[in-house]
Amino acid sequence: MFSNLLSLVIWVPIIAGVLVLATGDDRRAPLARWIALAGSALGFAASLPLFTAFDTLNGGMQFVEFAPWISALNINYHLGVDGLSMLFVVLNSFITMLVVIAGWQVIEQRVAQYMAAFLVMSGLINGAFAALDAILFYVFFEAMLIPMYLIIGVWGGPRRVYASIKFFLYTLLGSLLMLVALIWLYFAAGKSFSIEAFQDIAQIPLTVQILLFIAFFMSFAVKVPMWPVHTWLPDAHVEAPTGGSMVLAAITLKIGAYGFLRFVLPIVPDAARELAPIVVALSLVAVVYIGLVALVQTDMKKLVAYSSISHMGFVTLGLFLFTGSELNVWAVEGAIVQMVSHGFVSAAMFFCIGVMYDRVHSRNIADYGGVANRMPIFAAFMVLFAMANSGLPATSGFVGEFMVIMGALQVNFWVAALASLTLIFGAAYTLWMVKRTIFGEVANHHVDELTDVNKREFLVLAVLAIAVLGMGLYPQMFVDKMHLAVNDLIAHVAQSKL
Amino acid sequence: MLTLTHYLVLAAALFSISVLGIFLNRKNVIVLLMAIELMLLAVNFNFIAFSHYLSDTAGQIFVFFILTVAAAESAIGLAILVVLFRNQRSINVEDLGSLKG
Amino acid sequence: MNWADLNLMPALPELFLLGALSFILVFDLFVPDEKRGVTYVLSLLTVALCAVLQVATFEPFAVTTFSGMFVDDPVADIIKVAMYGATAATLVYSRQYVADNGMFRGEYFTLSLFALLGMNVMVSSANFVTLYIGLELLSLALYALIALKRDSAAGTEAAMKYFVLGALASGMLLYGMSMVYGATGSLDIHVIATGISRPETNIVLLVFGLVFLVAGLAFKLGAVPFHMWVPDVYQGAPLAVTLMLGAAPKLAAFVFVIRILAQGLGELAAQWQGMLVLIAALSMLIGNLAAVAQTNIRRMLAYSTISHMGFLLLGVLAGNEQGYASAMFYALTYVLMSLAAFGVLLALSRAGFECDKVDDLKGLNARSSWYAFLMLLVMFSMAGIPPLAGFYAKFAVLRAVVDLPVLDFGFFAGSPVYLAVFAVLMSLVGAFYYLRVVKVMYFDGSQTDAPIVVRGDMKLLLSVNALALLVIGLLPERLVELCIDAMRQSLASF
Amino acid sequence: MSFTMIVFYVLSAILLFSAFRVITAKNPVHAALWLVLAFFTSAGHWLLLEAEFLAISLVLVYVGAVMVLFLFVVMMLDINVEQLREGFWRHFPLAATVGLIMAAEMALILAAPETRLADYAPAAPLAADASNVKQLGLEIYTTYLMPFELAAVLLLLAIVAAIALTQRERKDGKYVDPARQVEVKAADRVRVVKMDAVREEAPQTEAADAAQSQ
Amino acid sequence: MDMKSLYLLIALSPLAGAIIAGLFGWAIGRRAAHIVTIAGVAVSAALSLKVLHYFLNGGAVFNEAVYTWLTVGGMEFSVGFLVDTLTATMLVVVTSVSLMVHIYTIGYMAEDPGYQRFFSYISLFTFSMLMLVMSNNFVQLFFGWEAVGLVSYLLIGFWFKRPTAIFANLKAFLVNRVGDFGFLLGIGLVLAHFGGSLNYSDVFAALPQVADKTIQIIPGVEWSLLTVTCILLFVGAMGKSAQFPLHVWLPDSMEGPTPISALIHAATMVTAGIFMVSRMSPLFELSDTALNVVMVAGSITALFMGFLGIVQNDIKRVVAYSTLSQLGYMTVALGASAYSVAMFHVMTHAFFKALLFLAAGSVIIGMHHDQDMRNMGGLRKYMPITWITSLLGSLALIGTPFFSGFYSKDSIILAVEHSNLPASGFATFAVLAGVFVTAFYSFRMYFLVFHGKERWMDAKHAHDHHGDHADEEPDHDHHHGLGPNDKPHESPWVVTLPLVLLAIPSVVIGYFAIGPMVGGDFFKGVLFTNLEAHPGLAAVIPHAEHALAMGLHAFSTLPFWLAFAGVALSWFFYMKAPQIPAKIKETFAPVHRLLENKYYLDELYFAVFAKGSRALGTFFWKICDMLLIDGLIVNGSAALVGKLAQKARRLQTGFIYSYATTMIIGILVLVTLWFSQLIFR
Repeated sequence: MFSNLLSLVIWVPIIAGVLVLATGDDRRAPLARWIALAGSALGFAASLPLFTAFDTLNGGMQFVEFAPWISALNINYHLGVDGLSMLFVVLNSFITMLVVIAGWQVIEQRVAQYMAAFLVMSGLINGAFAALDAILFYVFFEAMLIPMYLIIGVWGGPRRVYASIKFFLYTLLGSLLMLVALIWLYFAAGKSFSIEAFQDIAQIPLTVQILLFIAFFMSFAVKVPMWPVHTWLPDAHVEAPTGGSMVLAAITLKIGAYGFLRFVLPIVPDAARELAPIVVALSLVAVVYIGLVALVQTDMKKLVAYSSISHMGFVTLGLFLFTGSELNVWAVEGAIVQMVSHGFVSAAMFFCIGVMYDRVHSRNIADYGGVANRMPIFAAFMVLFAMANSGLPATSGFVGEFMVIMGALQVNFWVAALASLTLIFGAAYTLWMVKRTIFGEVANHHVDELTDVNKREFLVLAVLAIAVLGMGLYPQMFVDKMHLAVNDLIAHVAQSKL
Repeated sequence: MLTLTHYLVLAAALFSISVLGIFLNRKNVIVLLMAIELMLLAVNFNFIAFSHYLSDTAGQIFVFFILTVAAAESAIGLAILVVLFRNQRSINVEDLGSLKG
Repeated sequence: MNWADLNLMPALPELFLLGALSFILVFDLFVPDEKRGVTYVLSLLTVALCAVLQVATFEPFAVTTFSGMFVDDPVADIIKVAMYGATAATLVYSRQYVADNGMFRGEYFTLSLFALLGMNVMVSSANFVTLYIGLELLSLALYALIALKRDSAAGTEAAMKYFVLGALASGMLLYGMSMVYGATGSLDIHVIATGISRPETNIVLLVFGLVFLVAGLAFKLGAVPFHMWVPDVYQGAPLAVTLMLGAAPKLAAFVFVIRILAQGLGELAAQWQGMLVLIAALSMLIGNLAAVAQTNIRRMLAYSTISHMGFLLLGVLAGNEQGYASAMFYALTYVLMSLAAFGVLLALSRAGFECDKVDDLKGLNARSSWYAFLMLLVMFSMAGIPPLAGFYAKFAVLRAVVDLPVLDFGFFAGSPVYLAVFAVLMSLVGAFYYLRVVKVMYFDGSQTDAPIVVRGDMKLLLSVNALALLVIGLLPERLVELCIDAMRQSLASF
Repeated sequence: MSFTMIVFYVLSAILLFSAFRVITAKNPVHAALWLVLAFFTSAGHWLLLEAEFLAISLVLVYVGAVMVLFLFVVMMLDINVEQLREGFWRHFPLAATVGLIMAAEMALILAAPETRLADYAPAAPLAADASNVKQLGLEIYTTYLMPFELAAVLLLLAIVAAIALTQRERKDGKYVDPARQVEVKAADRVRVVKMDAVREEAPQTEAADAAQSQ
Repeated sequence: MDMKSLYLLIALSPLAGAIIAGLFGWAIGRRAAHIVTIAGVAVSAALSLKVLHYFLNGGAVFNEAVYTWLTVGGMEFSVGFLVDTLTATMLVVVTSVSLMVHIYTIGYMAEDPGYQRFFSYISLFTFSMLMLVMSNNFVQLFFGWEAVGLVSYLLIGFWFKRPTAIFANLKAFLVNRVGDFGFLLGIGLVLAHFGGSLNYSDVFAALPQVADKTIQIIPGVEWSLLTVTCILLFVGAMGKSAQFPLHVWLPDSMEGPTPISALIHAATMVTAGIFMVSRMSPLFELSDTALNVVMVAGSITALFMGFLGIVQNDIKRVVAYSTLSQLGYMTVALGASAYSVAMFHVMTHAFFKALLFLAAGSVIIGMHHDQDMRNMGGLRKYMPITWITSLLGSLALIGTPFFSGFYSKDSIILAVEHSNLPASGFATFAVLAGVFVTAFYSFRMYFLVFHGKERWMDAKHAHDHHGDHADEEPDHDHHHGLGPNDKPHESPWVVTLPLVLLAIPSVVIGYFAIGPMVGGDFFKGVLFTNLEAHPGLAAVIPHAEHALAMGLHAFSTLPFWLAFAGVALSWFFYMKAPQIPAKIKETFAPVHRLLENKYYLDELYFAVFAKGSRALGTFFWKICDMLLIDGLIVNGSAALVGKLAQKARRLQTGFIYSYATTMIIGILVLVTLWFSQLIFR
């Protein structure tokens, strides 16, 4: 019964998106919303069996689908998920549903296009995570730029044009280089675009590996984003509408890190090992430097955006911690957990800011103060998510950081020490923002006129809160799914291709 | 003794002169058209010379067609020139610069 | 030559076209101005029937006739069908425009058909003579068409420039042909091809001619540094003619290149590859860079064409079947994109208003989300973003390039991957101006609320045209295989 | 130096000089005439190369038709010659340099031993009764049938195009459109206008209207 | 009921109360909220007593997992309980003080709009603290550790409208995070090197193998792994237990409501660090260096924080500094390897300090939320119960013989005196001097509040009882103080009852508990002290075995007389000759200013860390990100492309001749490239 599940999670949202688009202009906006909700809910429903029926004792690809696509070039419609990717498909379907709800009343202009863009993007993202053919992956990977570009540009803030174009070009730069790398690998793998075939290439000279690494790295590092190619993210996040920021932070960033897992590490293990110190250094820069930058932000969204970069620094850090030729299992799993957790937390943070923005129409921290006086329920959620963002135990935010730090300590004390600074910085910038916005006396008449969350917002917040706490209290549920895949990955990476 | 080289170099010189005519001439479109005729003449020289030294008629036949085409071409070229003159009251090459950049 | 042996079947579509064209030429004289629509319908019918004939006479191998001067191979068949389609689309898209601009005359249609005939001849020629005459047929028809809006100063200026430079390019081409003739003693491409491999063949002379040939071909494609006419003509010509210019002729030029370089001078690949590397790289560089600075969308599209031709040449310079096939795919998708792009511009133009500034597209999404969407598809396709056809075109070309062995041309030595990297970097620059178009359509407010009135048939065809980019993008297999098979069969039975 | 050589050099000198004058002549009429001279000398060259038919065609087609067309156009258009010559010599050095380099390169390549042009043995002189015209004719009407037909199409195209571009409908012309003539119907020629027999008091209402509008 | 369920019930019943009061407080109302939370804590307290009883009768240690939290690399992390005598002691302390505070809160917070929220928080805190002390592994310990920090954060900032409160809670959280930073690294080192497990029992079992292991943290320098680990763990303790230099958050935490100052910032949470080090005694015993560090940090805290108590005018702050100082004592005890003594002091201190805080709270209620001692005086007439219990608490604090504080404090002094660590000399001085100081400021407070002139009559009402935040906007909700005609009055029974109930153990618990806890083997097998290597504890044990004798003997020891001197001096200064302190203040103005400004540590930290990191952040953001990366590289390359585009565009001049020239040059270039050999022979 699960044979076409992955196709469903990809195409159901996309088709729903097309349907939504077909409702036309804003006169039929309610219809568009309901179709969007139905589509995203169906998509999520279709993704759930991936989680529940996932065989944790099977290290290989599951729910595999295979059909020739462009046989002349040996490109296939090859889908499948393993422990590394399954969680993200589910996560994405989940977040998409929330995004649809989040944009329910907030978006008043071009509702159908907005909803359609998100639905289509959701399908594309699922596709990127599920693709086992490199070109298929690339198609999904790139195609999602289009809806995202529009989301930022059409519904975004005042500097949306700059932000959207910057976002687009930045990401395109990386992915184009990756395309060349994929083609090179195609020939190296005996004219196959199968990612597994890429991974099984027995020998690649080190210089070539390093070039391939750079190509992939450009692509994925931009997406993650890693310092110093991160500057698109604050702009994009700040300008994007709430839903856009949610998806961007919660999901699309993960694709970059996923790319490291799926492509860089297994395909060019030796280059990864050689260059790991650089990646680790960049990751630490992300943690420390970006943490400090986040501290001085005056714009809430920018602050959370920088915090995203900082958190993603943990992910990349975790993925490149080598002892000898072995990756550290703690760090890798921690990185994946961190990705999932950040999906919940950042989505929640952006949603919270969106809730405030919808009422006051400002993202400036200085325009707030004492929100808790008028919005106590909201404040409670906000504090919870802020705590999760600063990595408080029992929230999901802690698990990944903990695992990565534990892993890092097994590799290098100073790396771990610098990474652990996030305990301080993360708390500092997040809670400082909370202090200035949520707490205190009612700052101005805007804040005074605030009304607490409505049912729709409450629903989104509550669901996210459950997710954040659930993952914090019982991460085993998630981590269990990835053990075998991670072990396989580590074993694979340990084999030199020189 | 006359060799192929003589003719080819002559044709090359002719070709160069016509090219020179095209970018030396900044005032008169008609001269451009004439330069083009010269260029085709140079090409024809090549063909005929090769034809002669290869003892093959194909080259001459090509020249025959080139002459035909060149005639048709100059007809259209002059037609355009006439239209151009009607529009601009000038056939100054330097007046043909509104499309640029 | 035995007349009884003269097999006219392969040339049936061309013969029909010629006959129909002559008929329309005369018939039109007796059609009053207000019934000019009849001519339009007849022209469309002619094109459609040509396509039917072309398909009906399809053979999966090369057939030659007219003493080997006319060759009908699968590549020619496919390209011709595509050219019929492009011409038909051009006529449909431009109907309203030409009517609004006083060009709705019989000459417009007959000249278009002349151009089509010329392209057909180019595509099916296996001899320098016919290649040249076909080329001139096309060129002369285009010169005339560009100047057809007689009161347009820009149009005549463009026509004059195109004419002079075209003649210069023809001269170069002919000079090159003369050298090849001198070296091989033949004008027949088959004979030339076999002649080159003979040891006594004069390679120096050949390569000397090759330079001029390549220059002439590059001019036809609009590749740097022989591209200068492209932006001016695209901008100056009446929009309908620009559309015509930007579509089918590129296909013809592509086959022209294949006939001469691949089929005729295939043995010299090592030489022309180097030249094409230079030309392709420059085209991508200059085309994309200059496009960035444009405010006129036609000019921008012109420069984008230049860069696309650079990309297309990458496929050609791969010098193998895969490469040619990828270039062919590129040419086909490019024509689709070009048609749709200019189609949208034509749809937005109305009497007294020509949509040719990028800013004229401002707020299109608010005015008509459908046309904005179609244009969006085109732009992203041109930028090479999946899942649109343009992506596979770029992808296939890159794949062919990466497959090349290490290159060494003196000025460029190294892995072809560098070339691919350069190409993708340039397409990154390209993405910028395509994005800008999407930006003005979607992000900016509308400056006008003039209704967009478009004939139903055009709207339908335009939609099909643009959506085809998406469909090909999603399911490119048929077209890719078609190109590969056709190229294989054509090269094999050559 | 043989006679043919002398002829060759003389003709070449005239050809190149006249070609040079074509592009440098002040007056386009002069240029056209220099071009005629160039064609004539070329015809002479071609005779040396035993291409009689082409030599004659060149004179007939070019000098007879094309150059006349040129002269027509030159004279038809009212061109200010003096203004056309301004600034000519300013660009000359650069242009001449490029042209010279080009000529030099081409000549060097063609004359280089590696080019092996010497391999092309001079053709044996044709028999006196060999007809170049016949030879070409045979080829053109058989092997080159297709280009020949196409050349005809091309000329047709040239006619159509030239007319399409230049023909103008004069406003004061007595031109009659045959299509309209054929189309005409009886109803178009005679219009029956129904008129009322009684005349209304029109001026008064007009006056009233005028008053109202004020 | 089996023990596992029992323990689960102990931990979870406060949580249940917290959840009900927190999530459904709006629905069930105030009364139900406090009933349900108090019931939850009461259950815990009762069961804790049962557990203590169980252990006093030789109960078995319980060490079991409850559920698996995470599995990584084949290693399981579980939530599990380790319940032994140490845990049992803490359970009783935590639940009983918490229960008292819960009851007290009914009165203290009666008028607060956040009533249910408050109850939810303190129940949640109780739960977290219980999880912390019951943990059998480091992860859960860290969970509890952070959870109490969170609740502390929420409670300090309970009155979130007050700028000072939300400043203080942020500060508290961040300073604690600094400690956690070290703590987490310590845990990581344990995981990485101590047999790959974070379960206490596994770690202790692996100790013999790692005792001599070294680690290179600075390349080329070998450090003992144990020392590094212990110091890092202790950094965590420094944060939580407010040891110098991470103590700065504790005084500010007094911004929270008084009940939580008693519960969290005096009795329980701040002792978590002491508890943790005691738990880790097998580790610390193996590293003298670490013990020295512990002892130095403790002694500095003990003495210098005491000094600060002298100059405070805010009643709660005096108690807060006293807490700091007492925490220093405990830490010193840890340094002297007298873990049982430290724990003993934790327990006694919990009672008497909670008492003192609650009493202070009662005074504050009586003074209508005026906390400035200069506005008090003579309160004993109006608030008799508060007065008596405060006196008892103060006596316990200064170590009056037979009071609970005496036993624990004297044990510490004894242990330190006999410690053989290099730091013990300084530590001995510090703790002895501390006795005097403690006595002085405690009774200064006592006299100022309960004796002397009734000063509230002429109190200024634009008062600056918040010393360091005087410039900030006064908060009208809370700092109203007594009106001119008001009189202080005794607090309601829900407030005084806990005072009484806490006063009892404050007086007697030391006498009864010292025997088993310090002298006996109550902690045997739980707290390890290498008596040969670290003889401090050995010196205490003989005394501890005879509580009565110890009390009697005390009158002939230095500490008693030091304490007496302190009390006497304060009586002289504040009862007899109030002009002298003012004179001293004038004479030693710089010293006074130094103390009043808490050694300028806040300013230093603010300037270096807060301002420094913000300056650095601004630099990274504005200069590196915006100027260099975005401006120079990103926008720069875009601008470069734009410039090149203009250049490329200008190539297209529009003139035929230049186009032709370009074409010809193109040809020439190609010809030259391909024929350069021929041309330039």
